[in-house]
Amino acid sequence: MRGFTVRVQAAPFDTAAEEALLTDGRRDIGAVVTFIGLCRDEAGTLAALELEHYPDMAEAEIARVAEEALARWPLQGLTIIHRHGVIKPGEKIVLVAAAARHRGEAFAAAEFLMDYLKTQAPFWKKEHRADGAAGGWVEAKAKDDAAAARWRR
Amino acid sequence: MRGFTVRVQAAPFDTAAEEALLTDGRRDIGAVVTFIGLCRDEAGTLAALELEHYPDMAEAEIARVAEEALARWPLQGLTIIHRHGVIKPGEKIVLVAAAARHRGEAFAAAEFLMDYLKTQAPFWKKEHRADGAAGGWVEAKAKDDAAAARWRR
Amino acid sequence: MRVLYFAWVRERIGLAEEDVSPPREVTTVGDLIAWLAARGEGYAEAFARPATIRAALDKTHARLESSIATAREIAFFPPMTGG
Amino acid sequence: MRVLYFAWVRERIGLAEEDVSPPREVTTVGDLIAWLAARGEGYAEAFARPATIRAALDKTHARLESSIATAREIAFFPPMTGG
Repeated sequence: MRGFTVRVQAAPFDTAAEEALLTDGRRDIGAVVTFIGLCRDEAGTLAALELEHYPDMAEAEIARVAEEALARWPLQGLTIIHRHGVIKPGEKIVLVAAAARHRGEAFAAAEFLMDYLKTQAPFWKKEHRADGAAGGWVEAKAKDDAAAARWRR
Repeated sequence: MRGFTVRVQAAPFDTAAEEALLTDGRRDIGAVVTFIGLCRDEAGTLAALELEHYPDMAEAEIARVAEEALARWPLQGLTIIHRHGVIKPGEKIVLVAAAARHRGEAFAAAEFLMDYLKTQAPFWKKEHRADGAAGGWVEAKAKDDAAAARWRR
Repeated sequence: MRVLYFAWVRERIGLAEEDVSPPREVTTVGDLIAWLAARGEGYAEAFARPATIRAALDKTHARLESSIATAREIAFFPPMTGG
Repeated sequence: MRVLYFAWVRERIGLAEEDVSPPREVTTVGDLIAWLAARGEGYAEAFARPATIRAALDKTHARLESSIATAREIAFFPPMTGG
């Protein structure tokens, strides 16, 4: 393993470029699992999501979760990017890309990371409604807590 | 759901282009999980993999497995590409990209599809060794059978 | 001691951050929440249901019973909804 | 009846495909394997361990006990190793 990449940014990201950074020139990687989370328009009712975050803690917390993934699975590369600010429907919010020799490890690490990011990374989503009415803060889901809990040992 | 894409081809594929075909213009997709399987050089001992396949049955069997994934999970898009012919270390062999509203469905479908492709799609890998010695056919792994078995209901 | 607020905690209090000087008997995150909640209407509203409040001490997740003795920066926020 | 061979089944038999006309008592995939195995050394080697042989009838996975009565194309191959 050669470390990992964590970026918290307002700008969009390029999935293909991130995948290339993980795999170009490598001949020892057998599997890459890439997760992309996108903003949905909720059947036309959502104009945008505004993602507030806690600068520095966001990077630190994602790095902590990344270290935990690396301790659990023999990964050969790992990139995590999380955007903040105003994000429109159809735009990408988050990317997790895990490279490993075998697919099971790459799948498990990517799913673990997403479950932990959802519940542990200091980001909060506020909805901007398409009809101009005041949007609310997205509520944390019990389902996400349950998803994170299944990884606890 | 708007159907799915299955391609069996000798030519390389472009992950970014496939992802764009799945998501461009869509505002209802929340999660895309992309799996890429690559040829490993096995610590320098492997010169290439040669993938033999059963034409027509390969497409039909992958389509059958895709239909099964669509029956199990509410996917919003699905692309499966499997290459045949001579593939060098570092090159991509297979792509599975599953789009859904929520991440759990996209992760489960992509992993299910890979487990089934490994054991049900008519492809056979032969190793070409770097030292020029005769390479053998890759043996099916009990681990892959076990991975596929866990999806049986 | 620097205190930061995020999301609806920030909106209810009407501040993103402030310096506070709680009395010596305020030793834990939970104590600080109770002390802050008494500072005014917005604070009371923000901290009305402590179970929905998460806290971080110097950018690390903390619990209600965590000691704030050595913390320079304390943040309060709702359950996270990133990803 | 068209028979196709893949991977090491093909290599051992030395043919990728051929037309065969088994006698009427050959009614299942398993029967056909036994009948083919008696055709020569390469066949015997290819079919020496039936547990390692997979079959498809008209491009659909089949079992040893599947009837070949209506099949136009039968394929034999080792366990698959794609993906």
